[in-house]
Parts: sequence; structure tokens; C-alpha cells
Amino acid sequence: MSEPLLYTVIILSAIGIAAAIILYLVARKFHVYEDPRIDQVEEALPAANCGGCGYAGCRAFAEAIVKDNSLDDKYCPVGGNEVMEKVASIMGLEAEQKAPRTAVVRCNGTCEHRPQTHNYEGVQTCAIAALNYSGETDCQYGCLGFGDCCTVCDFDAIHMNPETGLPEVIDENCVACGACVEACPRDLIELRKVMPKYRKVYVACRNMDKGGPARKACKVACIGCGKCEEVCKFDAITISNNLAFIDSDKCKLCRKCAPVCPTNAIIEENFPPPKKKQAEEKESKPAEA
Amino acid sequence: MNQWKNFSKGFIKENPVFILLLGMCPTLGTTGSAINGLGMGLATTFVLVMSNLVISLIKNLIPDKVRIPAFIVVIATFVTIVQMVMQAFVPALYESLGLFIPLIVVNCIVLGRAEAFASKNTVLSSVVDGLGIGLGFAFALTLLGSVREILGSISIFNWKIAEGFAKLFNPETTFAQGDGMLVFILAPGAFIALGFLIAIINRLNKTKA
Amino acid sequence: MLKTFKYGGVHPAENKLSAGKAIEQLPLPKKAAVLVSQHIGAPSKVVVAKGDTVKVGQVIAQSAGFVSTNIHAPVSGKVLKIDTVTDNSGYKKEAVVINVDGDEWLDEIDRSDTLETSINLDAKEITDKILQSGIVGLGGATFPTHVKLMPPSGMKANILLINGVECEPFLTSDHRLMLEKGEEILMGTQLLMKALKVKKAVIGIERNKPDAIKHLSKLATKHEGISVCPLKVKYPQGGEKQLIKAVTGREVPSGALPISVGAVVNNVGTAFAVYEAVMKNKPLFERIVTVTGKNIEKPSNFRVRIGTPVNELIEAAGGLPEDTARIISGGPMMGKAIPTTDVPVTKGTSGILIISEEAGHRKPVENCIRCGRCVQVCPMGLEPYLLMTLSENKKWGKAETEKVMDCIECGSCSYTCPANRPLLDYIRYGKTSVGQIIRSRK
Amino acid sequence: MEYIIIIISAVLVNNIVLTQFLGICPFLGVSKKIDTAVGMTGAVAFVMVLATIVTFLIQHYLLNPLNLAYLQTITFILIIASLVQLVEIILKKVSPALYQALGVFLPLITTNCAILGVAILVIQKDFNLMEGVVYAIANAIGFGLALIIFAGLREHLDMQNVPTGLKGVPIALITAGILAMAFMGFSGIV
Amino acid sequence: MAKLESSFKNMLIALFGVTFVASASLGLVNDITKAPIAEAEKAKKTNAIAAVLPEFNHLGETEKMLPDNAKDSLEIYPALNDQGEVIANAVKTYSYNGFNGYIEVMVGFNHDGIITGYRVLKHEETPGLGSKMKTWFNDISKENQTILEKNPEKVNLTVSKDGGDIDGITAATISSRAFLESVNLAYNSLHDIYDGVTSATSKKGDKQ
Amino acid sequence: MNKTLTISPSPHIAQGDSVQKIMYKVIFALSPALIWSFIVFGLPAIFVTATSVLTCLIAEWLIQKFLLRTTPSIKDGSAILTGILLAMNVPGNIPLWIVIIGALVSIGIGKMAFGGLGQNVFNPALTGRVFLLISFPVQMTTWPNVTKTVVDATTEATPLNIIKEGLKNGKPLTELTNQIPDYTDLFFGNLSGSLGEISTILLLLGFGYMLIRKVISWHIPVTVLGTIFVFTGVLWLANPDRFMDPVFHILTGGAMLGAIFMATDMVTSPMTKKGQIIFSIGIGVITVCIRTWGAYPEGISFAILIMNAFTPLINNYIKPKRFGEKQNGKA
Ligand SMILES: Cc1cc2nc3c(=O)[nH]c(=O)nc-3n(C[C@H](O)[C@H](O)[C@H](O)COP(=O)(O)O)c2cc1C
Ligand SMILES: Cc1cc2nc3c(=O)[nH]c(=O)nc-3n(C[C@H](O)[C@H](O)[C@H](O)COP(=O)(O)O)c2cc1C
Ligand SMILES: Cc1cc2nc3c(=O)[nH]c(=O)nc-3n(C[C@H](O)[C@H](O)[C@H](O)COP(=O)(O)O)c2cc1C
Ligand SMILES: Cc1cc2nc3c(=O)[nH]c(=O)nc-3n(C[C@H](O)[C@H](O)[C@H](O)CO)c2cc1C
Ligand code: SF4
Ligand code: SF4
Ligand code: SF4
Ligand code: SF4
Ligand code: FES
Repeated sequence: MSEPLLYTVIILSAIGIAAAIILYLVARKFHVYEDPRIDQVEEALPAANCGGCGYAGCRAFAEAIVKDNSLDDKYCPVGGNEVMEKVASIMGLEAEQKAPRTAVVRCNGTCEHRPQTHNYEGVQTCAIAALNYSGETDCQYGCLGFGDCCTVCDFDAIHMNPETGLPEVIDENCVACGACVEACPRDLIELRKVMPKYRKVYVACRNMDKGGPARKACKVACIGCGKCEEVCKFDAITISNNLAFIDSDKCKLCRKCAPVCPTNAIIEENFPPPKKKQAEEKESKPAEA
Repeated sequence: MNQWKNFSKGFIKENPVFILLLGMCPTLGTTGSAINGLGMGLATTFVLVMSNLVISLIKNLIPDKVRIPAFIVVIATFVTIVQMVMQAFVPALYESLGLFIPLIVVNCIVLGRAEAFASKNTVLSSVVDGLGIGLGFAFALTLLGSVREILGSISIFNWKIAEGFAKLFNPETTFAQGDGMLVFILAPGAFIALGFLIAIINRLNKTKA
Repeated sequence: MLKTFKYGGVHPAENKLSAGKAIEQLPLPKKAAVLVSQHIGAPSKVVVAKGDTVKVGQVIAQSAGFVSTNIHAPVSGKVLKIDTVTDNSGYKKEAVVINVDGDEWLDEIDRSDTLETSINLDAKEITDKILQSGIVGLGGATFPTHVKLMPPSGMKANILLINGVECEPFLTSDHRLMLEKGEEILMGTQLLMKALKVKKAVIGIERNKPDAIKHLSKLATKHEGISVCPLKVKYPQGGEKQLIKAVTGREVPSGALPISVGAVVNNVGTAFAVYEAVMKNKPLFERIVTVTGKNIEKPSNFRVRIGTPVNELIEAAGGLPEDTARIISGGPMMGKAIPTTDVPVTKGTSGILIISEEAGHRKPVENCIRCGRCVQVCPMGLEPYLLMTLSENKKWGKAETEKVMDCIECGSCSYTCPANRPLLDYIRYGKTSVGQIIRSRK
Repeated sequence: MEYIIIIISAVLVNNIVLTQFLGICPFLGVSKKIDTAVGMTGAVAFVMVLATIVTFLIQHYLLNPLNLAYLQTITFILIIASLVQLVEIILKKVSPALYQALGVFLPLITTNCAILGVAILVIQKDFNLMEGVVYAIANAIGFGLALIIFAGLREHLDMQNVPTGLKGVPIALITAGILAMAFMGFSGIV
Repeated sequence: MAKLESSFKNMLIALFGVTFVASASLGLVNDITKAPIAEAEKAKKTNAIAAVLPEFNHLGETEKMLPDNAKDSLEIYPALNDQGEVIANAVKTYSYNGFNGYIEVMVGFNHDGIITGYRVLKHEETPGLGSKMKTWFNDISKENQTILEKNPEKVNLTVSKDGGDIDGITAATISSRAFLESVNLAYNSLHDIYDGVTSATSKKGDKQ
Repeated sequence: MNKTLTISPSPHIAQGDSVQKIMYKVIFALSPALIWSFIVFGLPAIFVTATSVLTCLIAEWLIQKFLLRTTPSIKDGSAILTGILLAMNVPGNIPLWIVIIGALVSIGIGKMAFGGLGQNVFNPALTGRVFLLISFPVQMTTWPNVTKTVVDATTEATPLNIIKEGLKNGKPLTELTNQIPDYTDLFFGNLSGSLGEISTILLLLGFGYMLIRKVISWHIPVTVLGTIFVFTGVLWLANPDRFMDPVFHILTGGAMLGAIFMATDMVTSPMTKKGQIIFSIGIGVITVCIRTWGAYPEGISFAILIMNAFTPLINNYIKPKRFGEKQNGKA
């Protein structure tokens, strides 16, 4: 070995070793324990940082999981069951299985069904409109139509339909993060259990007025008449405050209720069109994929 | 993993400059001309490939606590090798790249790949990854260098565009070479050109997706 | 130099069209819808039932807490129903609807015009009487007056300010009241002073009402401790904090109540209502409402029973002009545009302003050019452009440190913005959201 | 006077970020909020000065006498890396609050061109130790100046409706470009 | 294979191992490249000399000289013909007054003191402005611009702005001044050495 | 009554000023100086201005229409203003293609990249100008000769340039002052320079108009000029042989134009008066530093851009006095 080569080796190795020793000593002296599982869990999460879990981003969620050492009430809607299982295995816990859900807008107050009674000129967001006024129609429960829900959706899953003035959910995109549910000042959006082929039966109304005023404000308002409740064999429908609600966890998609509703407030979606009404149906609803 | 995919991702989809926004200093500092950009890109590629190779080889021998220093030593070794080789065989390029050659060692891409990829993957994948990312980096630098050179001195790879074209048609022309927009070979132009390039690439990526 | 508050403020065209019109009594409506929530605080609890017969002045809804008050029948007749009625915001709220039948008042109410001047109640009794009579601030905030008269422990008032500023363009109800009921206002002031145990009261009046200043100054010489202070014409001179600053030079600290600098502010209308309640046993069931607008036939000042639908007021002032874009309950700066003319008059309705198509629409919003005018006009020293941006981006933490809660919603910023930015709309949203956060913290 | 020239030159004329292109990653990464920018500046200043001193000594008392100048890169980076890790470990224990604020960025400092760049430049420019330290401090100030101005700009831009394609890093780069243009006004001062 | 644990011993061994291998390989590469690097350095110089001078047979002994009032010494490379006579000199000269400070230029003078060529060796002038001096003064087709084939004795080698005979680079007068200053410095030093006589023997300032 | 009423939150009236009106008032205020420059520099100046304004308008329209897909808002006048101010910041005889590049940079990079009116952080016209200055130093620093009233082909240096170059060459100041126009000429605009830096009196006239119409307040212009005056005054007193006197400094170069029309751009200056004063002092100091020590003869463009960069920080830390901030007058 030539002389410079020797020095090279000696110097570098010396520096390396010195660094190692110092670092080791300091590391021991100043050691702070951090659960390595936090990093692991964070890595398993989808890093969407959408806050759908209820925590301030994925890291915070991971910290919470590790800190509580439990998965109760903790669910990442973006990653879904798959990710939760991964997290569970890191934590050595059982993942809670949640039925996948999708957002549903419970208002069918299109311009046609719900006449405009006054003209709102303030800031065009639902939050501010609702803060000041009841909206542009007589229904103080219905959709305001300024699309706050669409703005907050990180997944491109909900869009305003310019024709109806109502938001529409693209089931395939929706991860049920619940951002839109939070955003809607009218509490119109519900996360419902996903059924095969995204079929759903739900009451597209939140009007809690009595029948008369409700009907006056909107042609397709639920008037709380109770007929649907009667026909439902699975106790899926309840009526309170003049309003029917179909529990998606109980609903079996038997479709008995929809026809009996006098105001057509119950909506069936993504069913194959019945033969005789095919023509009509096609007009109003997009055919199933 | 599909090695081709692994290789090609570095060009656009995971381009270290345009998408991952790593290694910004050499990107801005050495792209006054296309040739410099290319040179820097290739030098970095070499370091990237070699360090990925070595690190994936020794990854299991290195305890976690000294992982970073060990990786850095490996990388620095290759950087120094590049340094010496360039100095010996392409001294002109070595000089125009200046400080940025030793700085490859702190290029976030190199360490980033070592950390994120090579320390977890097989040797082959690591090399392919290094090659892909490195060439992606070189591609980005050359592109930026070309843009800046074209705008800044109306030439590309030192080929005077206007003059060159004129000569193509009539070899006799003597052409008064106009100046480009000087700002593009200076510091501000680097930032501005890169900003717009990234914006354009973002846009392209979006329309494709 | 006339007294005024120090910075900010705007000067919109005054347009006091009805200033020369004496107060007229509006005929009784056929039906009165009395909302149970006409004040800040908990809605009152209805104590009558469908089918009951009520007399004018009878309690129909009772105070439901400390910050709440009684509501009295403004008309006599049968309770038609207890139902929801659209209020100013378009939301349906609980109300007692009375079918008017004659005009039968409770016996104890003194309906004569004689001026009562001997006060023989003590502070506690006056305050009680005010609570019983359902008096709330008539300056716009409808804050129950008795609450203001009971300062939190450790705080003591040493000056009473009577707010006769009426800085809102168009409105003239306070102005007329001061001209026509000056004596009564001063007596009401005396009562309030006694209730508060203060020796000094100042009536603040803007310089654009010289007749009122003269009239009250003259009358005030007879009342010990009461004086009149003319003020510069500048909106929002009538804002509580601005008035205190202008008259006393004291600045109410951020987030604090006027009482923290020893001041209590009451509107002239409130003072008048106090006089009637205490000396005449007449609870608050009617008020003065200005009905005005550039296109309206007869701008007027009416004495109106609470619960009268707004359209009856408009009819009395010559009917709704064809060319109407919006109707405002209150003044143009702070009032509320109402969605329909069916809404009833409430204790807080100071005016009905009718605005034509031409002036009745917002102009398209442009980008903020950061001209800083909103900052200059904000009487609270806030940065409206910033608060708006913060609200837009939902940066509530920063909005709080930037004092969004200090905004008095005077609207000077939106008024002045050359880019027509809806500053106050957003700031209100910010205030609501930050308010919720602050409350949830407690 | 020498020192003043070094300082003006490093802070304004040849600003480390805006004209020398060193430390761009943290410049882009840590400039989203003013508070973090301030913290990062502190961290960089600290490490930069420390690193400059140590590397200076190594170069002049170890490498040069032994004729091992070619080991510059590797020894310098080793030393910087160890220094940063030291600082990180100590900070974590001593001031968890500061660590929370800077935690993510400390490793970034290792791979920060500015530190190594300045260390090498001090050698290249043949500064003596004192000049080297002044140069390091000046560069840290220059870095901080650029970073903090930039953080202000970005906090502002964050709330503006920047066109979608340009949002984030592209507009930040363009802003940096205009800032660099403005700083060119200082050229020739020294 | 499982990852090694972070025990002290392992850390030490790992780091030592890595640095050992690294340093060994570095030393080897250094050994290999040392010669080429030195050669490249030398080539750079000889290339520059060759570029600025007319044909010559071989180089004479390099001279260093420190002009009066100057900071650094110049290097003079005499070029000899087949007979061993000096036919021209290349001078490595400099100026500290460039826009960004130091510039280093190699200038060639023939027997009569006429400039035969130059090459800028080092500079930090602004690209596109001052950096144009690499070619600006070379353009023989522009009489007022080139310094080639001129004798500083007869031609006033200062920029026309200052009353000289050379048009400086547009918008880069400072660089031009510095450049010409370095050329003049070279000429004057050479002149001093030869003291007007073209002889390689009689020279002053044999300092080094 | 069945009328569809309009509702919106208060306030329901507005003062009625608009962005457009503000911009046109500034244009109006600028016009005397602009027209004077047409008279002085003749047709080329008109071409330069027209090119600049048109390019700005077209660029803004195209970008809004096709890239941002928003409704074009070129009618608001801000692009016209940018165009005029850019034109006023270049020599009258500059090739038009350079003007076009400058205008494209002003609008494209300086303004629309940030999202358009009000969103930009740097003064667009100055962004364009500095871009040109750095890119085309030759063309941007060759001014037409106007002292002979008729514009001829020869070019001439501006007073600032004469001084700077002269001092660099070690000439004594006394000799140089002979070469520059006297102060009345400077004041009335008989000298060479960029379009807008020639007539102090007409610029002041515009300033007066803007003050009266309340487009701007006095704070920025007065502080900028005051700072320049004081700073150069101190230098001058310290060494009259080395530094020019303060009057010279505020009368020459873009100082007036910059202080009155460019530093005042509301979009890029601080919101509060206190902030504006800090901003202006910064501009003054940097301007003088660049003028006396830097490579460029004129520094106010750079100074304004640099302080533009500080504006968000100033806005962040300098707040208006909040109501009730200090508990004074506690009972
Ligand atoms: C911007 C603003 C303007 C106001 N203008 C008046 C006014 O002109 N006259 C008035 O009596 N009250 C006005 N007020 C209400 C006062 O702040 C205060 O609430 C009232 O004078 C208290 O008296 P009260 O409780 O008897 O209504 C205004 C409030 C605000 C926020
Ligand atoms: C950023 C910048 C870089 C410059 N670079 C150079 C340069 O490299 N060489 C030079 O002589 N002048 C340079 N200058 C211009 C000089 O400062 C000075 O203005 C010029 O040399 C004298 O002008 P003139 O040549 O037009 O007479 C530069 C100016 C700036 C602003
Ligand atoms: C060339 C030119 C064009 C103008 N165009 C308009 C215009 O389109 N709209 C406008 O409101 N003002 C325009 N003005 C401005 C007006 O002449 C006047 O100065 C300004 O509107 C006064 O505003 P105020 O009276 O509302 O304060 C223009 C001015 C000039 C010099
Ligand atoms: C007083 C005032 C001064 C202005 N100065 C400039 C200026 O110097 N440069 C410019 O491009 N625009 C100027 N504008 C126009 C406009 O504000 C500018 O284009 C915005 O920065 C674009 O967002 C000015 C506007 C006003 C009201
Ligand atoms: S539609 Fe609603 S629930 Fe579904 S992804 Fe979008 S925001 Fe989340
Ligand atoms: S569903 Fe709710 S949030 Fe969405 S547009 Fe309607 S009111 Fe707004
Ligand atoms: S007044 Fe309007 S344009 Fe001016 S700063 Fe305020 S919000 Fe912006
Ligand atoms: S921010 Fe609030 S207090 Fe200030 S001007 Fe606007 S509305 Fe008035
Ligand atoms: S490349 Fe320089 S800091 Fe990342």
C-alpha cells in the first residue's frame, strides 16, 4: 500500500469511527423514545391527509392509533378495510369491519319541483347563504345549490348538476370521507351503506314542516304521511318531525315503499328500469352502467 | 416489479425534478446551457446507479443508527471518484460545473433513492431504479438547459440556431448573431424557466391522467 | 372640532326623506303575528293557547332565562294559532297569531298623554318593571334592557349615554321621536339613571339633526345631570363603542362590554319605552317605524303595533312601487333585506326601506386590489380584506388572532370597497365559525 | 472593511439562494410559513457556522498537510452529517418544542447544499478562519433573508387564487425568479 | 438476512467497514487519476500557449516576473524555433478589475511585440456580457474591435470610451477595461524584460 | 304582493367607486407626462407606448380567455396602465420587439401567472422593465438625444449615467456637472432618458390630481422622495466631491415616476400607513445604495421590486391600531 493510500484509509476510518462513537454516546445520553409503530402505521395509511378520519392528517391519525392502542372509532375511509387491516396487523389488533358507504344527497328540490320565491345575491356559498337566509325558496331545509359539498370533496366524487341545481354523487369515486356531510349546512348528505351495483332507496327530502307548507314549498317534499312506514316489512323506515327516514343498514331494497309515496319523495337509484316505464325512466335517471 | 416500469417512471411520472422536486440546486445551477445540464445529469446518474448498487448490496450489514452516515460515505466515495475522473478526462466540463460536482453528494435525489429504494429492494431493481431516476434527472436538466440556452443565447448545445439555419441554406452568409434574453442564462431565468416547465408538465400530466 | 370617534367611518348619502314627517298611528292590522323571539337571547315561552282571547298588553310569552324577556299582545282578539311564521331571514319561527278584534287594552295601562314626572320607585323596582314590560334595545340590537341595568358584580356604571345618533341613512324614527317626545325621553333617561345609580347622562345626536339637538338641549336644562352632545356626521357614529369613544374618550377594550369603561348606552326609543313602561304601565308592544325609499310615494314615520305585516306599512306609505328590487328591514347599512313582505314587524324593526331595481343589486365582485380602503374605514381598526380572505380559506385560528370577533358588522368595509367585495358577508361567516370554536373551547 | 464586503456580498449581491443556487430544497420546502422559516434559519445558521469551523480545521490541519485534498468531499460530508445528527439528538431532548418545529428539517439540513457548499467555498476562496466564520454567518443571514421574505410571499400567495397549474412550487419558483431579478439590482455594489 | 441491530459494536464495525472500503477505493482511484489530472492541467496550459502563438518548435524555460506595483507575478513562456531562438512569447497575465474581480488571460506576442492571439483562462464575468471577451477581441474582421495583429506600442489599447482605439464589449465596458489592462500589463512587462532589445538573455526582475 | 325580492346580507348600498374608475384616474394623471414625452421624443415614443399598451391588452385577454378560462377583464384599465408605465420606463428609441417582450413578461409573468389583477406580488410593469434591463442591457441603456429638440439618431447618456460613469473613471464631480443639464431643465423635462423620467413638473401635476381625487395618499411618494433626499443629502454633506447633491437625485432618473406612480401601486404596497412608510423608506435607501454603489445607474425599479417582496411581511407585522387595543381612559 502506498503512503497516501495508507493515510487515506487511516484518516477516513478514524473520522468514521470517531463519528460513530460520538453519535452513539450522545444518542444514548439524549435518547427519546418514539414508538416505531407510528411510522409504520403512517406508512400504511394512504397519505391523502383528507381528515376523513377525524384527525388532522394521516400522521395525527397514526399517532392517535398508537397512543390509544386501539382501533375503536378509528377508521380511514379512504383506505377502507384493506388499509385498516394492515394497520391492525401492525398494531396486533382486530380491525373493525365497516360496510363501505357512499354519499347520498337527500333533496330533490329541482327548480321545477321547488319554485324560487326570492333571489339571493350574497356570497354564493352554502355556508354563508344559510347563515343569513333560508335560501331562495320556501323550503328552509332543502339544498341551497351553491355546491359547498362539491368544493370540499377531495375525490372528485360530487358535482353540481347545472340542470337540476342539485349535487350528484359519483358512487365509484366516493370514499365516504364525510367531508361533504360536514360541509352541508342543511345536513342533506348522508353516508349510506353501499348495496350491490350501488342500488339505493332513500327519502330525498329533509323538510320537517307539516304536510301543507312542505307541499307548498316543494312538489316532491316528504309530508310524513307514514304510508311508506306501513309497507316496509323490515322496519327500515321511521317517521319523525313529519319526515320519513330509511335506514340503509336495514333496507333490503324491496322497493315496496317508493310506489306508495304520494309525493314521490322516495328515490330508487341504479335499478334496471321496469319494462313498462322504461321510456319515462330513461329521461329522468341515467341508466345503470 | 416490472423493471421497465421501474426504469421508465423516472422520466415523467416520478421525474425527480419536475414531480418530486428534488435536487433543485444543481437543476438551477448547472443548466445555463444544455451541455452542462447533460453533463451534470450524467455525472449524477453514475453516482446514483453505483451508490444504489452498493447500498442494496450492503443494506443488511448496516445497523439503522448508522445507516445515514454509511450511505453518505458510499455516495461520497462515488462522487469523489466522479470528481477525479472528470478532472482528469473532461477538465473543461469539470470546471464549468464547479461546485456542483462535489454537491452531488448532498443531492436529495441520491440519498433519497438510497433511503427510499435501494435500502429496501434487490440489487437489480435498485440499479434499474437508479438508472431510471438518474436519466430522468439528466433529461430534466438537459431540457431545462436547452430552454435556457435557446432563450438566453439563441443556441442549443452551443450550436447557434439562427446562424446555423442561415448557413444551412446559404453557407456563405455571415450572420450577426443577436443576443438572446440574457436573463435566462442568469440566476432569475433559471427559476422562472423551471417554474413554467413544472407548470407545463403538471398540466400535461393532468390531461393525460 | 365636533366630537366623533377617532378613525375609520364613512359618510354615505343621508337621504333622510321622512325627517319632516310627523309620527302617525298606523291602523290596526287584521291579523298580527307575534314572533316569540324578537330579542337576543332565548326565545320566550308561549303562555297562551289557541283560542284564548287576549287583551292589548297582556303577556303572551314569558321570559325564558336571564337574557330573555316577556312578550305582550299588541292587539286584542282571539289567538288563531301558534305556528311558524317566516321571519326576516326567511326561516320559519314560532309565533302567536292573533285575529284582531277591537282594541281592548289592559286596564292598568295609562293611555293619557299627560307627562308623569314624579319617580317613586327605587332602582330595583324600575329594573323589574322594565323586565316585566318586555323592553329591549330599540337601537337595533334588541338586547333586553334590564340586563344592561344589572352590571356584573365588580363593575359599576358612571355614565349613561342615550343614543340619538341615528347614523343610518334614510331612517328618521329616532329623530322624530326626539322632536315629538322629548320630555318623555328625558324622563326615561332619568329612570334609567336612577336604575343604574349614575349621576350623569349624555344624549349623543349627530349634527344633521339640529332641530333635535336644539329641542333636547333646551329641555335638558330642566333635568339635572343630563346634557346633549352634538356629534360629527359620520357612520357608524351610533355604534355603541364609537359613541362612547366620541363622547367620553374611553375606548372599550377588545372583547369587553361598555360597562367595563363605566358606560351604558341606550337608544332614545328605548328611553321612551322605559318611560311608558314605568310611568304609564305600558309594556312594549308598539314602536316607531320609518317607511321610506326614493321611489315610495309617501315616506312616513308610523307608530306600529308589533306583529303587523310589513305590507300593511308599505300600503299605508303609498304602496309598493313597481320598480322595487329589495325591501330592507332597518337601514341600508345594517338592515336586513326581507324575502317577502309578509313578515311581521318586530321590536327591532326601525324602518322599512324600499330600494329600486337600479340600486337594488350587487355589482359583480372583482379581485381585491389591496387599495386598503376597507382598512382605513373600519372603525374597529381591523383589516377586513384579510378577515375575508381568512374566512374564505377557513383559517379560523388566524382570524381569531386578527380579531374577527371585534367586528361590529357596520358594513363600512363592504360599502367602501371599489371592487365590490362582499367583505362583511365573509366576516360574518368568520365570526360565526370562530364564535363556535371559542364557545366549544369553554 | 474586508468583513463588511464579505457580508454585503454574501447577503445581497451573491445571495446564496438567489444567485448561487445553494439550499434550494429547504428554500422551497420550508418556506410555507414564516414561523418555520425563522426556525429553519436558526438551525441552518447554527449548523453552518459549526460546520465551517470544523471543516476548516480539518482541511488545514489534516488534509492539506497530508496531501489528501481529494478527500475533501467525503470528509466534509461525513462531518456535516454527524454534526446534524448530533444537533438533532440533542435538540430532541433539550428543546422538544424546537424539535417539533424543526424536526423534519434537521435531516434536510444534512442534504442541504448550502452547508457543504459554504464549507467548500470557504476553502476555495482561501479565507482564513475568521473570514470563513464571517462568510458562513453572512451566508446564513442571506439564506434567512431569502427564506423569510419568501415565506411571507408564500403565506400571502397561499390565500390567493393562483391558477391551478401554477399553484404551489411553480409559482414559488417564478416568484423566486422575480426576487432574484430584483436582487440583481445590487450587483456591482462590491 | 435480517438487519443488523444497532448495537455499539455493530455500528462501529459497519461504519469502519464502509469507510475502510471507501477510503481504499478512493485512494486507488486517486492513484490512477493523479497523473491524468496533472496532465490535463498541463495540457490546458500548453494548449492555451499553442493557441495564442504562431507555429513554434518547443517551449523555453518558463519565467516568472513581478511587475512593479503588481499583486502577482506573470508567467512568461518563450517559444523557440528549431534553432532555439525565441520567436514569440506567451504571457499569462491577469487583472483584478473585472466586473466580478479576477480574470486571467494568456496573451501571445510575436517577436515584434505584435499580438498573435489570446485566450481567457479564468474569469467570473457575467455570462452573455463580460464573458463575451472570450471571443470579442478575436474577431479579426472588425478592425476597431480586435486586438490581434496590433502592437500595443503603436495602438492605444484602451476602450474607445476612454479615448482608446478599441471598441469595448457593448454594455460591458468594465470587463473590456480589465481585459485590456491585463494585455497592456503583459506587454509592458515583456517590454521591460527585453528592454526594447529582442534578446532572451538580458532581462530584469529575475525574482523567483 | 307577489314580487320576487332580492336578498343579500347588509350593507345594501355601496359608495360607487370602482376599480375601473381608479385605474382611469391614474391613467388620466399620467397623461400630461406621457403627452410631453410624445412631444419630446416624437413618433417613436408613440409607437413604443402603443405597442406596449396593445401587447398588454392582447396578452391579458388571450391568457384570461384561453389559459385561465375566466372572463377577460381588460376593460378595468389596469393592463393599460401597466402598458403605459412599462413604456414610460424604456428609452424612446427602443426596438419594438423588445417592448413586446417586456409587455408579455409584465402581463404573463408579472401579473397573470399570479392570477391577475390584485393577486400579483410584484409590480408588473417593473417586472417587465427589470427583465428587459437585465436581458437587453445595451438597448435599455441607450437613450435618444433630445437636447436638440429634434430627435436625431445619436444617443446620449442620462444624467445619472454620466455621473456614474464619470465617477468610475475617476473624473472629479465638478467636471461632470458641466455635462449634465441644469436643474430647471431637469424639472421641466429637457433631457434624455426613458419616456417617463423626463418631466418632473408634469409628474407632480399628476400626483396633485391623484391626491385630490383621493386615488392615493401622500405617504408613499413623499416618504420615498424624502428618504432619497435625506440619504443623498447626508452623503453629499459628507463628501461633496464624491456624491451628487440631493436635488439632483430626486429630479433625475425614475425617482419621481417611481415614487408617484409605481411605488404607489396598491396591489403591491402595504395596506397600512405605517407599513407604507416603512416600505417607502426601504425603497429610498435601496435606491440610493444602488445609484451610488451598484452597477446600475438607476435603482428605483429594483428597490420597488425588492420592497414589493417585503410587502407581505410588512402586512403581516404592521397592523392598524385596533380599537380598544390600549385600555386608555379607564374610568
Ligand atoms: C354600526 C352600528 C351603528 C349603530 N347605529 C345606531 C344608531 O344610529 N342609533 C342607535 O340608537 N343605535 C345604533 N346602534 C346600536 C348601538 O350600538 C347600541 O346597541 C344601542 O345604541 C344601544 O341601545 P339600545 O340597547 O337601547 O338599542 C348601532 C350599532 C352598530 C353596530
Ligand atoms: C448583473 C450585471 C452584470 C454585469 N456584468 C458585467 C460584466 O460582466 N462586465 C462588464 O463589463 N459589465 C457588466 N455589467 C455592467 C456594468 O455594471 C456597467 O454598467 C457597464 O460595464 C458600463 O456600461 P457600458 O459598457 O454600457 O458603458 C453588469 C451589470 C449588471 C447589472
Ligand atoms: C382615456 C380615458 C378613458 C376613460 N375611460 C373611462 C371609462 O371607460 N370609464 C370610466 O368610468 N371612466 C373613464 N375615464 C375617467 C373619467 O374621465 C374620469 O376621470 C373618472 O371616471 C372620474 O371618476 P369619478 O367622477 O367617478 O370620480 C377615462 C379617462 C381617460 C383619460
Ligand atoms: C396608484 C396606482 C399605481 C399603479 N402603478 C402601477 C405600476 O407601477 N405598474 C403596473 O404594472 N401597474 C400599476 N397599476 C395598475 C395595477 O394596480 C397593477 O397592474 C396591478 O398590480 C395588477 O395586479 C397602478 C394602479 C394604481 C391605482
Ligand atoms: S362525496 Fe362526500 S363523502 Fe364522498 S368522497 Fe366526496 S366529500 Fe367524501
Ligand atoms: S347539498 Fe348542502 S352543501 Fe351541497 S349544495 Fe346543497 S346545500 Fe350546499
Ligand atoms: S376595499 Fe376592497 S379592494 Fe380595497 S383592500 Fe379592501 S377588499 Fe380590497
Ligand atoms: S370589519 Fe366589521 S367593523 Fe370593520 S368596517 Fe367591516 S363591518 Fe365594520
Ligand atoms: S439540491 Fe440543494 S438543497 Fe437539495
